[in-house]
Amino acid sequence: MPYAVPFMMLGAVLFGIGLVGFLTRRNLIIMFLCTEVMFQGVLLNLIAMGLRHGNLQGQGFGLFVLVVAAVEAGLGLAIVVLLYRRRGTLDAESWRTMRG
Amino acid sequence: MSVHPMISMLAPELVLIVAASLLLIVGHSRRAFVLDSLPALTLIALGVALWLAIGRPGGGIRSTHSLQIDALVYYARWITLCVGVLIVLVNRHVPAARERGEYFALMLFSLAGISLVAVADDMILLFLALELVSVPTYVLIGLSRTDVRAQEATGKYFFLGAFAAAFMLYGFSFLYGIGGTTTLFGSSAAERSLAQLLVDQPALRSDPLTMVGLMLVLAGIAFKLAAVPLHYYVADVYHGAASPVAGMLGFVPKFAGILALVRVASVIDWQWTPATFWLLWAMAVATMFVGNTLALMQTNAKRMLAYSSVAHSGYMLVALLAGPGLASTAIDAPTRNGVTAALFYMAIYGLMNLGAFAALAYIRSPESDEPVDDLEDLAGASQRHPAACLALAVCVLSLMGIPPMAGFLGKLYVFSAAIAAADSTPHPAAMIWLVVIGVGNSAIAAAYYLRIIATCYLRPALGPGVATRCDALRAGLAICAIGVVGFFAFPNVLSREAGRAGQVCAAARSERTIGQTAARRTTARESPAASALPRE
Amino acid sequence: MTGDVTQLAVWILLAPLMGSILIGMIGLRGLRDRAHWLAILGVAAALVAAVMLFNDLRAIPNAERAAAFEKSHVVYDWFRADAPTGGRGWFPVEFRIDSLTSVMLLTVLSVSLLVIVYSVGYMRDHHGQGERGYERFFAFLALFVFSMCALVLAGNFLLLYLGWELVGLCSYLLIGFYYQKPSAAAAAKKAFLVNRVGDFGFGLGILLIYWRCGDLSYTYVFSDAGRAALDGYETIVALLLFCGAVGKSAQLPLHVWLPDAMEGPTPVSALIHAATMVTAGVYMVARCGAIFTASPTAMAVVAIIGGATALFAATIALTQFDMKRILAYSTISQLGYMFLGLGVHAPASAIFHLFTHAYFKALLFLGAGSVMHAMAGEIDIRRFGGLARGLKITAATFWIGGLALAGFPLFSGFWSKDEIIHAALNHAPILGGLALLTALLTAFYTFRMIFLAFHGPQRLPPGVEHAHESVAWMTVPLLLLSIGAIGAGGVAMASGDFNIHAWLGPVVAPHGEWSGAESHAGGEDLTLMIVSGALSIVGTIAAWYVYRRRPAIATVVPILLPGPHQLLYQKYYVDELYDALIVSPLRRLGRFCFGMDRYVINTLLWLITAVPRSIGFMLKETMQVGAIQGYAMGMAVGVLLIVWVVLAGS
Amino acid sequence: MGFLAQHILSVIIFFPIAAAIGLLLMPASDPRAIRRNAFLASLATLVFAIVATVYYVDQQRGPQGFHGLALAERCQWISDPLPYNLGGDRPAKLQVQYYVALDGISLPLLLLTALLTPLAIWSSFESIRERVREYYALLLLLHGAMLGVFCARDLLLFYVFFEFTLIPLYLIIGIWGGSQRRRAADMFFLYTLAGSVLTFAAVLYLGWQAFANVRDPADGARVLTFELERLYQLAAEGHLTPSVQSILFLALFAGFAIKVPLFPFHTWLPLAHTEAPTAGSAILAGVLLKLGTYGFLRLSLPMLPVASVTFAPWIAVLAIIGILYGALAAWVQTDIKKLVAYSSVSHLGFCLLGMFSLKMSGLTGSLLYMVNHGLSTGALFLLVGMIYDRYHTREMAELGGLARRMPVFAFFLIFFTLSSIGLPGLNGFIGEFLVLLGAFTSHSTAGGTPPGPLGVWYAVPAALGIVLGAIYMLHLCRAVLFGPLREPRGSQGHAADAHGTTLPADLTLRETALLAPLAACCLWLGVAPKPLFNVMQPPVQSQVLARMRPAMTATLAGNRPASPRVTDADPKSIRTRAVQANPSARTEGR
Repeated sequence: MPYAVPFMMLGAVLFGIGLVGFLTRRNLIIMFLCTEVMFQGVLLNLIAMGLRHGNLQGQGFGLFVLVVAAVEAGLGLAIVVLLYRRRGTLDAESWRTMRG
Repeated sequence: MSVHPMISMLAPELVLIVAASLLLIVGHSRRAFVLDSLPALTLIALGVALWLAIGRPGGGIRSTHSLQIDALVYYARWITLCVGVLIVLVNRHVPAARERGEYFALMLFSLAGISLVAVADDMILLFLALELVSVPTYVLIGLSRTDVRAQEATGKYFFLGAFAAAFMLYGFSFLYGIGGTTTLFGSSAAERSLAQLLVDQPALRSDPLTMVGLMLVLAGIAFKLAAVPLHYYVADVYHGAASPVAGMLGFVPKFAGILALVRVASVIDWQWTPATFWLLWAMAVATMFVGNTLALMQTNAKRMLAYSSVAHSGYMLVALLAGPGLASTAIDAPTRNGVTAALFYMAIYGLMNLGAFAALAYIRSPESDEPVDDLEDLAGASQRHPAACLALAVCVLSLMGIPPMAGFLGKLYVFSAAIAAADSTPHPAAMIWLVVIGVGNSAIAAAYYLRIIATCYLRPALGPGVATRCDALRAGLAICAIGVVGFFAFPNVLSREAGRAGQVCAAARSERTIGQTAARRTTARESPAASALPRE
Repeated sequence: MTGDVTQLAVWILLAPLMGSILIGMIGLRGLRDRAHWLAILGVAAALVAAVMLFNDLRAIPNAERAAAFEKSHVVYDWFRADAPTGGRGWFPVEFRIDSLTSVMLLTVLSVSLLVIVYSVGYMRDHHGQGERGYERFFAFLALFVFSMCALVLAGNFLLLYLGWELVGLCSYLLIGFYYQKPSAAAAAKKAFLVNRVGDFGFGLGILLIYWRCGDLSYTYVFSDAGRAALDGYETIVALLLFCGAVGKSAQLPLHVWLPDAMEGPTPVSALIHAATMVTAGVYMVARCGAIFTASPTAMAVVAIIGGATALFAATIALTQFDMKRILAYSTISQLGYMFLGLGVHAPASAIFHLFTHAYFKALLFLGAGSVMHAMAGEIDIRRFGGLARGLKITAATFWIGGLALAGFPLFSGFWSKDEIIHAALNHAPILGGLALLTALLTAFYTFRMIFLAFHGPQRLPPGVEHAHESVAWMTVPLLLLSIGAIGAGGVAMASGDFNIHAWLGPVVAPHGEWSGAESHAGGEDLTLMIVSGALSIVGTIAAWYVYRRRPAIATVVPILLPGPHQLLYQKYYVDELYDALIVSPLRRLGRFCFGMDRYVINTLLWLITAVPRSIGFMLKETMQVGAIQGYAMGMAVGVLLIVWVVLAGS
Repeated sequence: MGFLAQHILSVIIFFPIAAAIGLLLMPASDPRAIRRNAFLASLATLVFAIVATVYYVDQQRGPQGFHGLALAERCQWISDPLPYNLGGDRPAKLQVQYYVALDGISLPLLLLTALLTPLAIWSSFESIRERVREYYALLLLLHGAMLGVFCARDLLLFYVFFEFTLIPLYLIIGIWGGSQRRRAADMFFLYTLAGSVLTFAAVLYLGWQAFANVRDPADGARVLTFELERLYQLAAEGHLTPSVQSILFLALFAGFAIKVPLFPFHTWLPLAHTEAPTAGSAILAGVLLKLGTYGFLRLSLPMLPVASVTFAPWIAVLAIIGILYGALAAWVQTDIKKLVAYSSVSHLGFCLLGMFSLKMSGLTGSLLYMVNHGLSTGALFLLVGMIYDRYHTREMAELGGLARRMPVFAFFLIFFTLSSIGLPGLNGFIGEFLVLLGAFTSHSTAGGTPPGPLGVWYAVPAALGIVLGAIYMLHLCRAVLFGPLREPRGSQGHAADAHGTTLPADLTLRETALLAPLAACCLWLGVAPKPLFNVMQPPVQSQVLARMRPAMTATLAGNRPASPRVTDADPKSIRTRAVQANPSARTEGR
């Protein structure tokens, strides 16, 4: 089963890239895509784990993750559009009227 | 008439989901009377679900097809549905007629999600249920107000929610990875399940993968609970949402989070390693402290209640850290059983928090004719709205934990469970300190709760009283207030059920730990379950 | 017999009390100017009862007296300290009815009655209308009589303390009778507080007695068992009790309140601050002879304080000009004699002096009151003179009182004072010498006052046309009192039960503890009599010489000796001393306490509450910045921290 | 009568609360009816209290005297959620009860409360003109809660009532108080709450200990209970080690010492007293402060005897400092009400001093002192209120010589001053004397009693407090009553108050009738308190002193009390057995 490890590493790297991207990029859409990258990292991890144990539950889980990611994509983009309409910008920093 | 067991097992949730779908369709009608009847339809759906949920967990069925139906599920359903009715009442006036169908549909989805969290015996289902709870709430916030703040709140909540969900999911993937199964408990010892695995191979408990997975899942749950360090969004989101939705947000994700936490902790049999124990301990302390000190600084009523909701999560974490105890030593009383205490607290918290937000929605600022936002808007409100302010005061005092409000009993259960657990955890002094910090925090909390009451009662009235005209809102507020007092006088109704639910965890725990220990004497020696018991 | 006596005692208490309460209840509207009748009636009834009581006591055969006198007459249970484990446990309201009691009762009640009668005339304006507060005055007086009787009748220390405090209260109320005068209000307060200081010791003494004896009844405490229980503690107990006496009887160093107490109406000064209440200390020490005599130290202290006070007050009296103040200092001085008598083991003589003093001092005060009445409230002897012409009866009776006070031979004061001096000389010659010196001074200042006020050319204060003799309500008591002032000394020479020494003997010396000093009771030391008589005459003549014959001396002396004169005139600066040493520092301490509350304790509290607030502020400013990514960063860091901790910990 | 006889205490507690709710339902437009009904309700409560007293005396009459509890009433409040028991060893149950009963310690305080509240309500008729309905409703709520505290025999119930008193009084101070009312109300609420949350923690700990150690005598079950009798057993049977007792004692102390208030936790009191409306001050001083002393007497002493003995000298020192400090601070006040407020600090110091002498005399005196202080200080606050109603000032500098204008007032002021400074013949003396006697003789072993922790040198400085007490009270009388007449500008004798009603110069009949019962009680307690002693002392002996005795005896012997014996009910051994008894646990687990 050691061949699962590289996939896990890759998943972790993807997750990390998404994480860092989410934290550093200002554009709402890119931030959102970064969460998608994080989800894909998880997906990869799940598949790697399935590989490790030799069963399909991980892949099944992965399919559900894809669905959820799609749902969130739909919802997320709708929200981004809404926000863009209000402010005319995709800069995340412009949404900080409430604080404290 | 025979139905598929899954349908009968999930009947209440199915009713909610079907009704929600129906609402989505009917909501597009142009006829006013149809639109006006939508809230009633929602209530009917909840009522039917409640009717279906009545009963006791059957003797045989515990877990099949990735579902487990036990007392905890029943408790979750009852509380969700009952509070759900109140949430619907309080939200009756919020959506515009055109959006009503979607609005209540989303609400029903969210509520259905809560009981699904309790039902789930599978990581996938658990994750999906948690998402089912959260996703509709993102939208609800946006629907509740056209204000720019609502949009900002939606955006923040969504982005941070997705971010946290990724962590949780990542955690689940690790948990799957250690055993190669997504089943949490399984229907029998023979079935491969995570819980069984951890009992069979105690070494796995301290495996880094388990640890990381567990902690990431807990982090995701902490987001739902609004516990430190994932509490950041709370104030902004509550602030942006309309008060009725904020009231709902105090209950729905939090209850789901509690249920999920109970399930996950049951998987590892409430056996915390020292590191996890101290982490949870620190989390509980930090959650109480951060919530209360931040609330202390607020001048906005909704933000104040939002941060107070953080603090309340801290109290519930105290109870959960205390754990269910062992069935044989624990009487099933909430005062002994941390799970019971947390469940009881959660129900009461749902009531009192919703009541407080309902009052904020009911009372309107005399200047802007908007529902109360800033604390100043409440100035002298007691003379303009005596009954509403009384209800608000009752709810706030209950949040404060002053008798004779049910919140006091909640505190009683939580802290008493913590004290009782002191001897059964490896760190008795830590639990006692937790109690001391907890009660100290309720004193800090009193300072800002008191400001709400003081603003209502001790200030001269600013102008003529205007209130949100909605009988349902009024009824919801009244029921919350009466419930808060009523459950103080007659807590047994609730605590008995919470006790049954908490008992499940305790019983399951002893069954597994002790049963397995007896079965396999050889492994029992090294078993952390046995070694976690204090040295005799 | 007991029941009978107890009943009489109850009547003695109830009659004035009822009078007082009735006046209080209906006096305001119903009685006004007739309020005095109730008081007179009550006190007269009590006096009758006291006489009957005296007769009842006399009826007891000599052999049984000691036993009968020690008896406790319980009326009812008051309260208790400990639940009964064995004995009664209760502190009862009980009486001690013996010869000492009866002497005190007769003295108190007879003087009281006369003073009350006198007050009927005194407390009216020129039109015969009662002054403002007329009924209040009589209510208080009757209350005082009740309290004083309670003090005297008390059968245990608690009841004694009750009477003790109640008379203090009446004194407070009556000194402050003219409450609108700031000086009167201040004097009232001062009297109460100075007494409280004494009572502090007195109270501790009682506590100590209880601690040792487990009982407060005289019957037990003075019994052999009680005295055994007190063994080793007699001195401290006696001294603590004596503290109370020092306060109440205005002895050094707590004498300061009495001169100020003259702010009260003159009858009050006569009754309370001269004849009766202030002698309570003397009575108490005599009563507690069993304790005092067991401690030579305590006896010495009593004697020394008494002797010193006698001389000290007399010197002050030399320079004062206020008639009532002179009399007040003379009272202090005479009380000093009484304590001297007690201290030198002559309790019967002390009580004897108390008895005579009551009459002549009341007489003097009432006379002063009569003068005051005639002079429209003026009391400064520099402002008037030669009043003997206008106020014949007053002057005559004042002379009688003065002679008695000065210890002029054959007047009552002569006999009683002489006994004390005699005992003092026997016991402590130095104190005896001081007492003789005091006798000389007494005669001098008494007649200084008399000569200045009544003789010489007539001078009247502005606004007074004629010096009118007072009404009969006032003069008749004066006359009656002068009979007492002349004849009261007779009780020392009478025979049988009417002889004060014989009568008091079984009480004040039941165990023979008062040593032989009493034995001279029958036959006086003739030499001493001559010496002391001569001294009083010398004093009188000196006064005549200085103030009538060569008035220049009186004006020159203060100029020649400014220091001593000023010292005396300012009463040795004791008030100022107390103010600087005690009152002001205390008040500063009070301000300090209050300031501490406001600035120290509350600041500390504020600091404690500032902790969560500052934490909240910091969190709010640093964490809750409102940016999505800021929040996400916090979350990510938090989660990573958690993961790191868990990994590091496992 | 059957119902009343069985439920008299519940009636006493809940009648005012029900009346408060009824009052809130009345139309606000008729303040006269509201006032009247509130007054009648409180009077009815007083009648019930008297009826209860009659029952109590009736039930307790017998060879044993007034010994135990009477009029007990109990029902389950929070009980077993499940009827069955999963554990292998013994049945266990939860029994948080509504349990009320009377004994001779609570009876006097119950009567005091029942007496003071109607008077406080009556005293507000003139002065409270705004939000009348809420005002009286809150007073009645407060009334019920206070009565509940004194009746409760279950620690949790006690705490519930104890805490509940905060809310009504907070609002009373905050709404109808003086210019600094919000600050005063906040400080009062938060300070006392901050203390009592720690008390709460201790309450919970005691409940858990009871569960771990005490068996139900009926069926041998372990019971999670807060019933006082059971909790008393803990220390008696040695389940609480001295160090645990100390911690618990401090936790209870936090709540009670602030409530009392003991120096240096007293700073909320002058503020709250000064700012509260008259009735609020009277009740605050009269009853609420007693909740703290009552808590010490009822809970700390018998429940934690070893710690009480250990801490007694410290508390006594604080009490003595409080006596002197309060008196000195009172002396320099210029505000009459603040003076009286500081006097409370001083007086309550006496109360605690007597209590911690741990002698019958001191404890009786302390209990009596509570009653006395309630009567006299309550009355003094009413009197201050009467001045304020007329002159709208409480500054001594602006007042003077009022004896001329208001002779009846002067009579009462002097009367209650005398009661307050302990004039024999009035109530104050007996309490004060017994307190000092207790402290003074604390160390003695006369009568076979074990020696108490205090001694002569505690009594002597405390006795100085008597002198200081006279100083500041007479200072007050002198400033207000005596001297030339001085009234604030604009008020000639009868000041027209803000609401246009005029009060006569002297007290009205109503005001006189308010003070007269208090004065009568003062006199009665001063002259013939025997019945009260008969009622108080047996329970003080059996409920408090008897439970303290072992601890005190141990201290006498100079060694710590025996280490707690490990009984088979010890939680650790339970666990052991639970692990061994697993087969049954498995089968019954579901």
